Amino acid sequence: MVTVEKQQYMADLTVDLAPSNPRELVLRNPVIPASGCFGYGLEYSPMIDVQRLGAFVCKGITPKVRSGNPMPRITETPSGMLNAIGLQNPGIDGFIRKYPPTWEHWRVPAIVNISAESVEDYAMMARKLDDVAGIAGIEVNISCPNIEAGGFCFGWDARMSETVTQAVRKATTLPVIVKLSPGALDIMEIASAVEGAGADAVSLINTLVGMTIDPRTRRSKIANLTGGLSGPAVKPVAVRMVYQVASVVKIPVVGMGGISGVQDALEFFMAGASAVQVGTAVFSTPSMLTRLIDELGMWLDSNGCTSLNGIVGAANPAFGTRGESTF
Amino acid sequence: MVTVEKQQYMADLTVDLAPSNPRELVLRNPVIPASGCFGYGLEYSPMIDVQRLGAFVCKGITPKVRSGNPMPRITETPSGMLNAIGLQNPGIDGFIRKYPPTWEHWRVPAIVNISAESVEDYAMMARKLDDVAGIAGIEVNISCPNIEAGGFCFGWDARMSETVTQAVRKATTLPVIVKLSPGALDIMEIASAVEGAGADAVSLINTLVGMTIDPRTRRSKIANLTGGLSGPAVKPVAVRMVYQVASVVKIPVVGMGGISGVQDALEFFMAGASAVQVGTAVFSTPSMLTRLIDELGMWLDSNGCTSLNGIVGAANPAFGTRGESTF
Amino acid sequence: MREFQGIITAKHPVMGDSWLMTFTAPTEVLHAARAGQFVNVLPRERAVYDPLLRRPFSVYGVAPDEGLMTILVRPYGRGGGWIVDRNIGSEIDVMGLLGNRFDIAPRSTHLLMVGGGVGAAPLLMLAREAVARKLSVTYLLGAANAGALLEASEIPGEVEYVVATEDGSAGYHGFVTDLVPDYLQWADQVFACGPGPMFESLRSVVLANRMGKRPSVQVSVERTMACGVGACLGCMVETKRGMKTSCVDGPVFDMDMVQW
Amino acid sequence: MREFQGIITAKHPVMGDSWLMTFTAPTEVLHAARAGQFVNVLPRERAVYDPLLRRPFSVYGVAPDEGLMTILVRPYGRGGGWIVDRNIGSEIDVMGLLGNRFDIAPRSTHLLMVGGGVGAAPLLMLAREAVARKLSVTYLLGAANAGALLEASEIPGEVEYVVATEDGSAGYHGFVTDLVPDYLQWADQVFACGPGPMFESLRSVVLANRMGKRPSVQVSVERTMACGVGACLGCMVETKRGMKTSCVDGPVFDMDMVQW
Ligand SMILES: Cc1cc2nc3c(=O)[nH]c(=O)nc-3n(C[C@H](O)[C@H](O)[C@H](O)COP(=O)(O)OP(=O)(O)OC[C@H]3O[C@@H](n4cnc5c(N)ncnc54)[C@H](O)[C@@H]3O)c2cc1C
Ligand SMILES: Cc1cc2nc3c(=O)[nH]c(=O)nc-3n(C[C@H](O)[C@H](O)[C@H](O)COP(=O)(O)OP(=O)(O)OC[C@H]3O[C@@H](n4cnc5c(N)ncnc54)[C@H](O)[C@@H]3O)c2cc1C
Ligand SMILES: Cc1cc2nc3c(=O)[nH]c(=O)nc-3n(C[C@H](O)[C@H](O)[C@H](O)COP(=O)(O)O)c2cc1C
Ligand SMILES: Cc1cc2nc3c(=O)[nH]c(=O)nc-3n(C[C@H](O)[C@H](O)[C@H](O)COP(=O)(O)O)c2cc1C
Ligand code: FES
Ligand code: FES
Repeated sequence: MVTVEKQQYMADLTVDLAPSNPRELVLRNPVIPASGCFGYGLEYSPMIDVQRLGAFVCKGITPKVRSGNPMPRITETPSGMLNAIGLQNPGIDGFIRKYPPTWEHWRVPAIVNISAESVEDYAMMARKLDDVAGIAGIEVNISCPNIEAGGFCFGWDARMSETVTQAVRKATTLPVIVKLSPGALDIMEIASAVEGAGADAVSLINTLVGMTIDPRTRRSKIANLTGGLSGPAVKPVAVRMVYQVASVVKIPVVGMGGISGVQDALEFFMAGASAVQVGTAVFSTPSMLTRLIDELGMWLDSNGCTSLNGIVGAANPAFGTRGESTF
Repeated sequence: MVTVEKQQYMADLTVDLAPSNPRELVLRNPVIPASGCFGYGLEYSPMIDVQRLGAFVCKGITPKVRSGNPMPRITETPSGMLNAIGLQNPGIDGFIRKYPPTWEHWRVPAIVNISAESVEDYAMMARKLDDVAGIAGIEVNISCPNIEAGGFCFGWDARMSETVTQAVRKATTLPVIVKLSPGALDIMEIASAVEGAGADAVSLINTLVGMTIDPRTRRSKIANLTGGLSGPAVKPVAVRMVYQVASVVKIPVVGMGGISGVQDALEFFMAGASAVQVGTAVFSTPSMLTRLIDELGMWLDSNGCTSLNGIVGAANPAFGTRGESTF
Repeated sequence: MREFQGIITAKHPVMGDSWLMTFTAPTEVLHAARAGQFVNVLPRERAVYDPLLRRPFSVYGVAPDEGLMTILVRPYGRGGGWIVDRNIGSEIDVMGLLGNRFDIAPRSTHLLMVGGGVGAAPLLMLAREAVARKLSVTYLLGAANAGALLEASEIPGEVEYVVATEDGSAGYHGFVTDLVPDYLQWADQVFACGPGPMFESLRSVVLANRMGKRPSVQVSVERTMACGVGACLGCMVETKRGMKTSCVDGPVFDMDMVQW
Repeated sequence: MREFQGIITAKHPVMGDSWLMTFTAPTEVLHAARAGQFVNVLPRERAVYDPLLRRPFSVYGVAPDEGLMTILVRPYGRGGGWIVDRNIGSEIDVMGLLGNRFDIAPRSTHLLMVGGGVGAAPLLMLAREAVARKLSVTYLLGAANAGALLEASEIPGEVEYVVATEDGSAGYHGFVTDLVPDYLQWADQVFACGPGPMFESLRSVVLANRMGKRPSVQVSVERTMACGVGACLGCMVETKRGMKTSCVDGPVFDMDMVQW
């Protein structure tokens, strides 16, 4: 469904998430559904005009086909949810056959989220994606807490994060966004390492590790025991981390975690994000995605900003003296 | 107000939080208001029968008097709140003059929460508290995120946590509970270090570091910039961490984070906590504290448990083979 | 499939603790609705985030000419409770239609429906569709007691309505699935919706009493859902043909295909 | 000071977008209530956690003989909105009485009250107390327009009620604080409650026009609160005598003591 956009605002919402990459990643607006919450872009097509979005990130892809975790996989928590889907996906080869041929005809850029358990596998996937038509960028998930990798994820260690980023960077000329884990001790250290290793942008936050027990059954409500916490509940943690990361890196920062409306998105922009992703909130209100674009444009118009850039980092002193940390 | 308890249940709710300490810390029930959320035990006395509680933890005390952070100090978030009180308190000497003389006549054990910016200061406070009448134990806050200690808190580093615990242990024979920070990369490592250093018990979780920005003013809603996130929003993170810690330590674990009713408390017990603290929920429903005792007792009765012990760790396989980690 | 804001036009108490909630809905949604499909209702104001996720409710009935849809809501917990507390005139935030449908085979003439509790809802819609096609329908409904049954006035007159109660206060004294063997010869197809334990006993009763694969049994299963459109992969049902989403591939599955 | 579940017995729209909400309350609470004190209302069901914190509302009036308390609620946001949506007959979860009170000095005979918006609430309670003590009261109320003012019928007949509107649609055309200089000679004490900007202009008007420290000015200030009982230290007001809690030491402070 490629429809003609009726734009309700004047402000320039364009953003380039890979300004130093010749292949660049220019988005017409900064609103992106998050990985795992928007399927492959097709599922919500009957409900919203997907082509209006800035971009979309597909469900996490792995080297091999995965059938995911046993059920139950999701449960509700106060203003949030836990998920342990377990990266159910057709594997990189099945994926490449199945989706990019459709996306090639779309106006909206498609970003592929990749997860793996070894540096070689990350690089292998990046290599395979490099010249696939219909793919605009790669988001490297170094933070998925549901994968058993010795219980320790890449994204908790600066060196490991750096190594993965370098390997992916070498394997592809596509724009590379590295998605950070909120479980790291010092998110700024990881972000800087990833920037140094050649990432075009960073995105954050992935889910926090959580658990909830059903007193009746005396067991976790999630078969996998723990799950990833997302939704409005985590927003304060996400805003803080985006603020921190945006204080120390020069590459674009994509903020996410609990965004459910334009006021939330503004918090992330003002903290220093150049674009935002929306995950859990899509489930409740898919129409929010396109409404967010309009409301953001109209907010900028009525606050005297001609472009999104006018508010990026507005609450973050580091944006006066970009590059110096004030945290 | 020392009233006679009318007990609505049969089950034995007694718990000793310092089983290996000759001074022991026996609580008649496992319900404890958390530090910073119950003042000095006096504030809620007009509303609830404070003497019925298992114990209470007072507001964090520091070496010197502190006037706290500038306003605003608190703000609401989805199913949670941020606070940056900044440890406003009369300082250890003023504290000792002011409160323990009253507590001495109370039936409920009083636990003193202490915070400091150096190992020596922690030890100094523990020493001063050692023989003060009216004090039943010390909770060592190694995790307060609002104190400027190079931006890095004791509780994020196993060695630093160990050193503080050892110093406090040497300075007092009082039961010592070390309160862990959820900001640590590996909470199990910290808990083990603290156990090895002689803590009688551990309590967790303290608040997560969060931030929320007011798009209208383009500034943080908290004058201190960041604040501590608490309330139901953080419960899944807290339950997961309590489960992890209870899997690796043999000393009692005191669980907290978002507990707002008996179902929440049961989650923590089943994860492996021997007692629970209630913080943010006290603000909304002070009567919940005493109701929690009754509801817990009645739940145990109607689920065929003669004592609380019957459910501690019920969802945690480590409680079959206590001491072995299954995480 | 779309989001819409309905206006509640009627509330009617049923089955002791539940409510029939009737609200306005877009014409194309009403015309498209088929038995087995469901809608996802937001159980809160938009700016309040607890409880967070939409709740699925089977379509109980539609009146396209009047522009109205009805769902049957049992207030188990926080979401259901919020919904039944809405007043006439209030808005209700709905997403639908979602899911597949019960499938009446072209040659079927005798249909057996087996409902437990709020499982009555999608079967009632199906019974109306069957009656419109002049098929013979027997509708077995089970509940704890007489007060928790659906009033006979809700059931189309052409339907044979047989009830069972656990306390014997109405109809057969026992579980509704005890009645099923009597109808397995008669029925061309069986359709069922109810709580987990009902499915378990239905399955053993059917496996023990039917002849081979006939009659086939379609069941509407319940899973916690997040998206309702196949995007999150949270609501899977394990089938003999692999993992299926209960929101798009389901909620109706062939009983024999499900890995129980 | 206690928690109680009131039952809403009446709802009355006032000031354009606000509501007077009347509910049952324990007798001892009603008898103890004094002007300036407030109650903390839970703006949600107990098992739903958003919005989380109670909202403070000044006591607007009490009828101890009827067992009723009234508060004035302006639905600014999520909490106020939820409260005014409650129906007659619903429960309301209240904690109170909280805070200190306006203090009428023994020798004061002429009282000036200055209210803005919902700041009208505690002053109305105070005006009633003053009238009962046969004191002279002038009550200045400011609002954006005539519709946002409190109806004169709400004000005791003995009170001189003077209004100001920003659009001139009723009374004086301008800010309510513009009227204050005229009364500073007459008044023994001034009592004020309103939004932040009102306090600012009140303060400069008073400092510019009064003679020394007379009349004294008591203000009811607003802070975000968590506990309401002095336990969390979240609601501080900086005064010349140090940090004070606005929930226990306040919400009423001597204007000259506050560090603005
Ligand atoms: C496809 C589909 C169709 C559905 N159709 C209907 C319908 O027509 N009418 C209807 O009322 N509901 C229906 N449901 C269930 C409904 O969506 C809600 O899940 C249910 O009402 C509980 O939501 P709640 O917020 O009230 O309870 P929650 O607050 O989510 O849960 C509260 C408590 O109730 C228990 N509980 C939750 N759901 C059930 C259940 N189904 N049976 C027994 N206990 C439960 C939970 O274990 C929990 O302890 C359907 C579900 C699905 C998946
Ligand atoms: C001692 C005391 C007495 C009070 N007495 C009353 C009373 O009698 N009647 C009454 O209606 N309120 C009174 N308030 C304010 C009330 O407690 C709530 O804070 C207010 O109604 C907003 O709550 P909300 O949940 O509706 O808005 P929220 O959802 O918390 O806020 C929504 C939006 O409204 C804005 N907002 C919040 N509060 C105000 C405000 N006071 N003025 C302007 N904008 C605001 C916020 O910035 C936010 O953008 C009193 C407060 C205090 C501290
Ligand atoms: C059901 C579900 C599945 C997810 N799957 C993935 C995934 O495959 N890869 C990934 O990087 N993040 C995944 N995430 C994390 C989200 O992309 C996002 O980082 C997180 O949910 C925080 O944003 P939110 O609060 O807006 O949901 C998933 C989240 C949810 C809720
Ligand atoms: C207002 C406020 C003040 C707090 N002050 C302290 C403190 O002084 N020392 C401390 O160790 N924890 C403090 N905490 C943390 C709580 O004791 C508790 O660890 C945390 O809030 C999580 O529990 P909850 O979700 O039940 O509130 C404070 C929490 C709040 C909300
Ligand atoms: S509910 Fe998301 S896939 Fe079914
Ligand atoms: S609101 Fe907690 S001290 Fe005032």
